[in-house]
Amino acid sequence: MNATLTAPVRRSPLAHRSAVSAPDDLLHLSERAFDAKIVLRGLPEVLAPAVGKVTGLAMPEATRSTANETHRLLWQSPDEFLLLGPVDGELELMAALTAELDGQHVQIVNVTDYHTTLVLSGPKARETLMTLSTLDLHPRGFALDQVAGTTFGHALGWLVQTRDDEAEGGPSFEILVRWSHADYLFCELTHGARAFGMPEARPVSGEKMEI
Amino acid sequence: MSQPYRVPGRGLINRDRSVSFTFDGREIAGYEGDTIASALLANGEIMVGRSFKYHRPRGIVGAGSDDPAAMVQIGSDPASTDPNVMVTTREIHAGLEARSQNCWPSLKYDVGVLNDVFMRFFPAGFYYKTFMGSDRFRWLNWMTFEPFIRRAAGLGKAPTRPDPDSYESVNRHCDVLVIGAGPAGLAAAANAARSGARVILVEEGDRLGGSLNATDPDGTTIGGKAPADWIVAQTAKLAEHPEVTVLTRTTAFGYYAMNFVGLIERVKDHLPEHRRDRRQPRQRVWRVRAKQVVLATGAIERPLVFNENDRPGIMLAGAVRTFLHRHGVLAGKRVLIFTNNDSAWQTAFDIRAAGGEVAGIVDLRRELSETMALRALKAGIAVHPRTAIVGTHGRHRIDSAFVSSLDDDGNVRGSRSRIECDLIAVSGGWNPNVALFAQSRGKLKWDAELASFRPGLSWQQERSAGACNGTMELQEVLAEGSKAGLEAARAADFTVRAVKQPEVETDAVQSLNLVPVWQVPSGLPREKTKAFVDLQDDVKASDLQLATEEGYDSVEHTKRYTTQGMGTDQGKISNVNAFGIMAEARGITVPEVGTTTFRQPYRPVTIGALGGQHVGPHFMPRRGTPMHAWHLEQKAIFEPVGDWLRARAYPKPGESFHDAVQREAKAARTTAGMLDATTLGKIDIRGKDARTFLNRVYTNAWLKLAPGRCRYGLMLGEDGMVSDDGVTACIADDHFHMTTTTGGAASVLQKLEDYLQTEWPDLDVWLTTVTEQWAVAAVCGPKAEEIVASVVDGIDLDPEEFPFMTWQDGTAGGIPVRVFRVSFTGETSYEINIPATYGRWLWEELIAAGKPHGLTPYGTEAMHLLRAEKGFIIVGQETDGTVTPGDLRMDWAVAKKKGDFIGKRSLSRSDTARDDRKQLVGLLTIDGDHVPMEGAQIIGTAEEPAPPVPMLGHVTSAYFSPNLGRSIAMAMVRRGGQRMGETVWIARLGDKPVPAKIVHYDFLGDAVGESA
Amino acid sequence: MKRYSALELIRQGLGGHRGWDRVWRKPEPKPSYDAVIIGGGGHGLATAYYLAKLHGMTNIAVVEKGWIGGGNSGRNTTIIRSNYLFDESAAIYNHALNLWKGLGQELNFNIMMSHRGVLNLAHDEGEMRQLKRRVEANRLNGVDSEWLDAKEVKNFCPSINISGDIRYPVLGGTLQRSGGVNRHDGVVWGYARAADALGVDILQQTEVTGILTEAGEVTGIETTRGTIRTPKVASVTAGHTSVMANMLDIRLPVESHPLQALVSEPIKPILNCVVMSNAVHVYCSQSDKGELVIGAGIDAQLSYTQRGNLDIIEHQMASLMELFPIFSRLRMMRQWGGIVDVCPDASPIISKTPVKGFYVNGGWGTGGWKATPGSGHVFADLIAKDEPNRIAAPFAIDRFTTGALVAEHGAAAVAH
Amino acid sequence: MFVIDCPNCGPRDQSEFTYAGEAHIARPTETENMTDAEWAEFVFMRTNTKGLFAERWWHATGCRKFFNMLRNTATDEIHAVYRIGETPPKVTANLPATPAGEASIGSGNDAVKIMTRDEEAAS
Ligand SMILES: Cc1cc2nc3c(=O)[nH]c(=O)nc-3n(C[C@H](O)[C@H](O)[C@H](O)COP(=O)(O)OP(=O)(O)OC[C@H]3O[C@@H](n4cnc5c(N)ncnc54)[C@H](O)[C@@H]3O)c2cc1C
Ligand SMILES: NC(=O)c1ccc[n+]([C@@H]2O[C@H](COP(=O)([O-])OP(=O)(O)OC[C@H]3O[C@@H](n4cnc5c(N)ncnc54)[C@H](O)[C@@H]3O)[C@@H](O)[C@H]2O)c1
Ligand SMILES: Cc1cc2nc3c(=O)[nH]c(=O)nc-3n(C[C@H](O)[C@H](O)[C@H](O)COP(=O)(O)O)c2cc1C
Ligand SMILES: [Zn+2]
Repeated sequence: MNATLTAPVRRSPLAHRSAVSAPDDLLHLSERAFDAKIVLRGLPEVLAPAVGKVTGLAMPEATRSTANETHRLLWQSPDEFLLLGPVDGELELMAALTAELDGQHVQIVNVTDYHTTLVLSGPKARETLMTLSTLDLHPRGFALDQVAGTTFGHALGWLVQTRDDEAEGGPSFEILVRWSHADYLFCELTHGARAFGMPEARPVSGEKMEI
Repeated sequence: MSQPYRVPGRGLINRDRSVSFTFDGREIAGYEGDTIASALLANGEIMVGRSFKYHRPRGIVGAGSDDPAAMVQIGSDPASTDPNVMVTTREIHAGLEARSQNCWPSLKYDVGVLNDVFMRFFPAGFYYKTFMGSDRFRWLNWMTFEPFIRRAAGLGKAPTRPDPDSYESVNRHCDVLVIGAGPAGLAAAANAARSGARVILVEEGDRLGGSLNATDPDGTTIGGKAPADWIVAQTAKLAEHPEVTVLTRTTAFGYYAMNFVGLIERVKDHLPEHRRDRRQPRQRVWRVRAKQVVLATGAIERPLVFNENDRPGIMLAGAVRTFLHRHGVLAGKRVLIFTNNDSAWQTAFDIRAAGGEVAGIVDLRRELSETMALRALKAGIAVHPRTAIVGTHGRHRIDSAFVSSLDDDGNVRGSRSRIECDLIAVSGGWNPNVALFAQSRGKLKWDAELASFRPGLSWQQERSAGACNGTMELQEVLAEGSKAGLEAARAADFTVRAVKQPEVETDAVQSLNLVPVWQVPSGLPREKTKAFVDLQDDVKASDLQLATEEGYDSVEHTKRYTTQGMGTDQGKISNVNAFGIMAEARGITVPEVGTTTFRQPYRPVTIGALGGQHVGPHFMPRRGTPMHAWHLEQKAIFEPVGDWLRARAYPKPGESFHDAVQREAKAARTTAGMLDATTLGKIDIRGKDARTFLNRVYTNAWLKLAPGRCRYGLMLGEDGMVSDDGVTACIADDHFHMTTTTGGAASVLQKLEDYLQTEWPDLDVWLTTVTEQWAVAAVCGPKAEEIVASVVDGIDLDPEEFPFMTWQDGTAGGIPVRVFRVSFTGETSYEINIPATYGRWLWEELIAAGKPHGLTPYGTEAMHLLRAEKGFIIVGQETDGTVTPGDLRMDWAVAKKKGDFIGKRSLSRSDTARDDRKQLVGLLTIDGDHVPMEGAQIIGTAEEPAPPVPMLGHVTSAYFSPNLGRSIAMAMVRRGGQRMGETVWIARLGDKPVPAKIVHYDFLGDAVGESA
Repeated sequence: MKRYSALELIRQGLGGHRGWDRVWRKPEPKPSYDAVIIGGGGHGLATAYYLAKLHGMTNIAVVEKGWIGGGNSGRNTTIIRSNYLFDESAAIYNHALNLWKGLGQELNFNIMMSHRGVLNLAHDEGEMRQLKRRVEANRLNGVDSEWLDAKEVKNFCPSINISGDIRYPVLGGTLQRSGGVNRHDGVVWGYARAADALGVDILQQTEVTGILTEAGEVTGIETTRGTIRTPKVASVTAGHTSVMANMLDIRLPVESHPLQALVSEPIKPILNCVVMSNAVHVYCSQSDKGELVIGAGIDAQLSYTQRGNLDIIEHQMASLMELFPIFSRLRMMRQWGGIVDVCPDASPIISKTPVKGFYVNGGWGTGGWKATPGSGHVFADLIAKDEPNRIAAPFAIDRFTTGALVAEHGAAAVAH
Repeated sequence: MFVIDCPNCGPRDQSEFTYAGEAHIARPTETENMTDAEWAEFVFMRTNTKGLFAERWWHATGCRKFFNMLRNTATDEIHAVYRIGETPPKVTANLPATPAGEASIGSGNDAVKIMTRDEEAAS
């Protein structure tokens, strides 16, 4: 290895932001970076044995996710799934899955750095999301482990509910959002939640565009 | 502060809290719960503004959003002033400043009133008949007159500074949306709520209850409760259900397709400045997707159209009642009633009960109900049956009315007598408020008894209940509301059982017995009659008649010719009258005339609120790469590329943009340069048919590309025109990494998915976008190898070992990287792809490693320059959707022998195959210091002839090349490929065309670096 | 036809406005005409007017399924300009612009042609390049057009926000001073009145339900008011262009989309010109009555419902806020939709068809209002002579076969 | 805004979808042997139906699958969604009685704002 280099620094899209909360635990918003994220394309029956073996997870039904302590598998389409795994674990995961699925009609793509994860939790999480999303986000319309790829304002993302409404602290949602939309979405969420006392974050700007 | 028109003991205002505000600078006293209108009326002020066209005095006519013309300007701050605010809906608070508008110098003395004087010369549509200039006086045309007309038109004044307030929109789904919280809506909501359904109840007013708030509290009980108590009880019941949302001060403004309803909530305007919660938006748009809708929007009273009916002091009879019961204001000291139906009699009775004076009831009907007449007699009210008001008097407020009796044919008979009064309460009947029903595309039907339109056939999942459905008796209104609530809940898949309805006891007049009279006779010739239909836009009955006579007789033509119903109120109280008058003028029935189209919004909606939170910094994501913050720190100049922001150049302190670009471009060829190339689209392609697939989507051949190698490809649309380009690398036999242009990333992926899923589903190929998985630093130049070597391990970077158009995997600091030996500059170049989260680290390592070698970061402008020196195209710059590979003289990139590919067949169409098309060439201006303007046109002569000038083509790119020490340009030129060495001229505004020589566009030639 | 003038207004005013002539007759359909124009929009009526006036064809009818001007002619934001890129387009749009200039006087009907100037804004390098290319092409084509930098834009139109820290700052723009707006209804009525005076029958509430042919030649039309014989049928039906062509099994490269517009409440003059922007999708002007007239985008899907959706309007308003934050507190008063017929190359079709005697004028999409007089003028010529003139020829349907498209996306991309 | 029932994801707001044009226009295979006019048919010509219309949509933010949809373009009523490659199901739609006319209800255009006498009699 080149001796002159400094140790590699992994910087998340929202490294310049810190977690924010609204008073009275109404809402918490933070980034969880560096989860391993792997796209699996292929028919569920083809993927299932490998996924089971490597992660212990069953294939999710349409618009749902399955999860255990270490992994979560999101349905994205009939032949597309997004596997979330331990932080910094993507290379092992890639290797294990590739080995298991060798020669099959599948695609395994490391997208760990493509997305980051925004975690939005608390009793006002649903209402906050409703400022940006057209999904039916009432508990009757969107429940634990449910998954949807949708728009949040002008950002795209995958939404999954990871903690039940009844749990302490209220429901928790995760949004997988691409790098370049992360700051926008973070700020939009704080903006949408300002009525609950959320400190507002303003999108990074200041690019000089005139000559 | 005496408030001489306030009635003791009445009204739902808070008498413990006085509130004062100013109107035209004068202090006006009112109470919490007053609107500007009710407070003005309490103080005896009824005139608030001037009409649109004739600048005639306008007063308060309605008591809610139906009022046609009583509008003011709020505030004087240039940023937050609000024009055209209806005094009848704006609640007062301390610090409120209202001003009359559309008048100068003052409300009472307005010079615009001259228009009024000449009114007879300004009938409907007069402007179409003049101001077009004549043969002799051409200048007497519209351009001369328009500025005057414009200044006279318009109502209030727009702010001149940006809005300090914020807005937001939110989304909601519900099972039952109930619009309107009068008795019908409350009953509907309560019943739907019991089912457990998600219910939203919206009410435009500041409190629930609708018309119940405008009823004499002593005259009616519901289930034994006074109306106010019943409302409280209903509200409490609703509050028991957690799934019920009640919104007041919220108007349903638009009923769109698939039960999507837009609501606008006025969150803070009614509060004084210090009580406005900064965290709340000024207004909020609720975007509601409802499974079922209950429309309970009530009925809107319509006035009578009679001579001189537009003076301040002429008010809807229902509005008089509303002001009395809701606000404790009796708007006149001596009130004359004028009607063609029973409902207005209630106003007379209520005024008497409140101790006011009634000057009489002038009723157009001959047959009057005996019970009513008896009640009037008891109350000591003079009744004038079969009588009409034929004129009024009073400048800024009426002081008397002239009445005449009518003969059997309805014509004025006998002489006019004068009745003194300071208020005329009129009623011409009630129009079910069908606006939202019609917006939802339901079909109306004509109701002869109401002489109005009511809901007929529904189209969407909605139902109407109460007065908006033409049902006027309170008991029935409640029953209908309850039923609608139950049905809606059931239709949304909830079960709920009916419960017993409360009994209504009332002495209120509930009968109508309406005899329609569309225009009240005045006994005067038409041209002498000033009978207004639309009080805002000054449309008179005679205008409608004239329009009809002239041939503008379809309802839509009449509307447009006269501007009937085209004001801010959209004809809420006036349209049905207008249709009636049109029907009479045409000798047909009202339903045969039809209606104009009810369009969104039901009531004007703040533009800022529609934009919601997606404005200013939230307008669009500012997409940046992992190195973006670094570029910002360097104070780079940026450019928007789609929704990305890319660094365009990095000027040093004191350095001009141009110099920076020259320096950067020079460094890239003499030492080393580095570009943030992250934004290129990247697609991971996998499957055994991946090659076949690439072979069909690109113009060139892909079957033989070996793993480890890269190839440039052009992509066409089926129309044969170049749509995207990029380099694709073969990772393994069944695995490719495609790059696309920055702007094309999303559309290319869609297109590829489209072909795979719909045209070639038999192909075994998967696609996944990896654009943002990778950060890309492209290092090029003579020192590139050395620099990259000090950062990247595991790859022999020697160009001999790692040749052009190949790729290899390595590591940097132990992190896996993939390095592509591709080049967009012609220099030896390494595009290092690293997982995005390490992008910034890698970039900084490269900067540090490159420092001793003169590594210079360069932006997109230098990139453009460098690639132009080498003659590489940019899709979107050299191309514009009309350019084929042949036009680019890139036939080398089109495989002649392989099978079909997207767009192939189009290339052989007769026009596309012509040999005199415009083709891409290089241009060298004879004067090498002159850099032509990009976009400049190319002509074939040294002098510019008079237009139209034949154009040979245009300059697509032009730069001063620091490496060649002269200007270079690329251009599309007709038959360019066959004109090498010829001279053409680049046309210039106001100057002699500049000569230039046509050359091949690889300016550096093979002498420099690498080429594809 | 009684001429309109200020004097006549005064005379009539004194006489109680009893003596005005009907603007147009309400004739019964004749059994046959020398030619029938389908579609009583601006283009159809202009076609009829020029056929009668310049080609002596007065035994003709305009057949309109609803009320004249009820289609896109009654729904558009009335932006007039001719600063198109290609020679073919510049020729026809500039031809139209020249006709607009004297049209009010020619028709003796005030169409309120207001040459207030049209600004097209640029927000990035690509747009600057494109717009400058257009300015230059315009100049050489004799179309008035000039480039303004951001400050000059602000000077010309003080209400625009040219601040550098908005998402897409204004970098400059083009100005066509002779461009502007006019009164859409006035144009329709003016043409109708003038055509009627020349003998043209305007048949409203008459829908064409079929086109009759014999041996590949047009012989007449079926309408909801009976059969009419005629050797020449010209469809000028905008949103319904395909529907007409489909009657003769002719498929066209056209899709019909909803396009919306809206007006604000009227206010005193605040915007002195027409402003159009591509990157921040906005086009806006202020009418003589005082409303801001604002165009929105098209809905992606095809539809004949003459309505659009709210999200388009919301996005439109957010965009408007970027360029005109001072309009935020104004209110939208009315929104509506039209059905625009969009061609793949954003240029119109003015053409003969495989069926002899059947002519098509359509595909004007989001921007045909500005062409109304020019389009009618050259289309009349085509119908009368059965051959397109120099201006019309490039817009024949066969360009989709040969590939000779007139791709005006750059110049037409903002719906207008 | 429509609610579109994605065959994979269920009902979602239209904002998640991209319109992808007329359905069932198969890309020709033997393009070499086609005339320019035949090729133009495929590339450019569209039926642009007023009435029942088969069209394609792409669930851009969701499953990224293309699918077909039957919609009455005279009223915007959605009648069916079905997968690529399937033939359109049979449905009954409220279609205009004349080619350029309006559906009896739901078009929102001029002709259909008020109930006809027949409709009144029937209801
Ligand atoms: C919201 C909006 C904004 C626009 N803004 C601009 C702008 O700013 N500038 C600009 O240049 N252009 C603009 N346009 C485009 C412009 O309006 C049109 O291109 C132009 O008006 C078309 O005119 P027309 O006469 O061809 O069509 P139309 O006015 O639509 O006339 C066609 C007529 O044909 C009738 N018809 C249809 N079928 C039949 C039948 N079977 N039988 C009888 N009659 C039939 C219709 O009822 C209609 O009246 C805009 C369009 C819209 C919708
Ligand atoms: N005597 C008569 O002839 C006559 C005439 C009309 C009404 N009425 C009486 O009126 C009552 C009818 O009750 P109802 O409940 O049907 O009507 P209502 O007038 O009591 O209530 C309608 C409510 O809907 C609200 N509303 C209207 N449009 C709205 C919108 N777009 N968004 C939000 N809110 C909106 C109004 O503000 C109002 O509060 C009965 O008591 C009836 O006796 C009598
Ligand atoms: C340039 C222009 C200006 C308009 N101004 C107004 C206006 O001031 N008031 C109004 O109510 N409608 C106005 N409209 C809209 C029309 O009322 C109407 O909505 C439009 O012609 C479409 O017809 P429809 O809504 O009847 O379908 C205007 C329309 C146009 C094209
Ligand atoms: Zn889906």
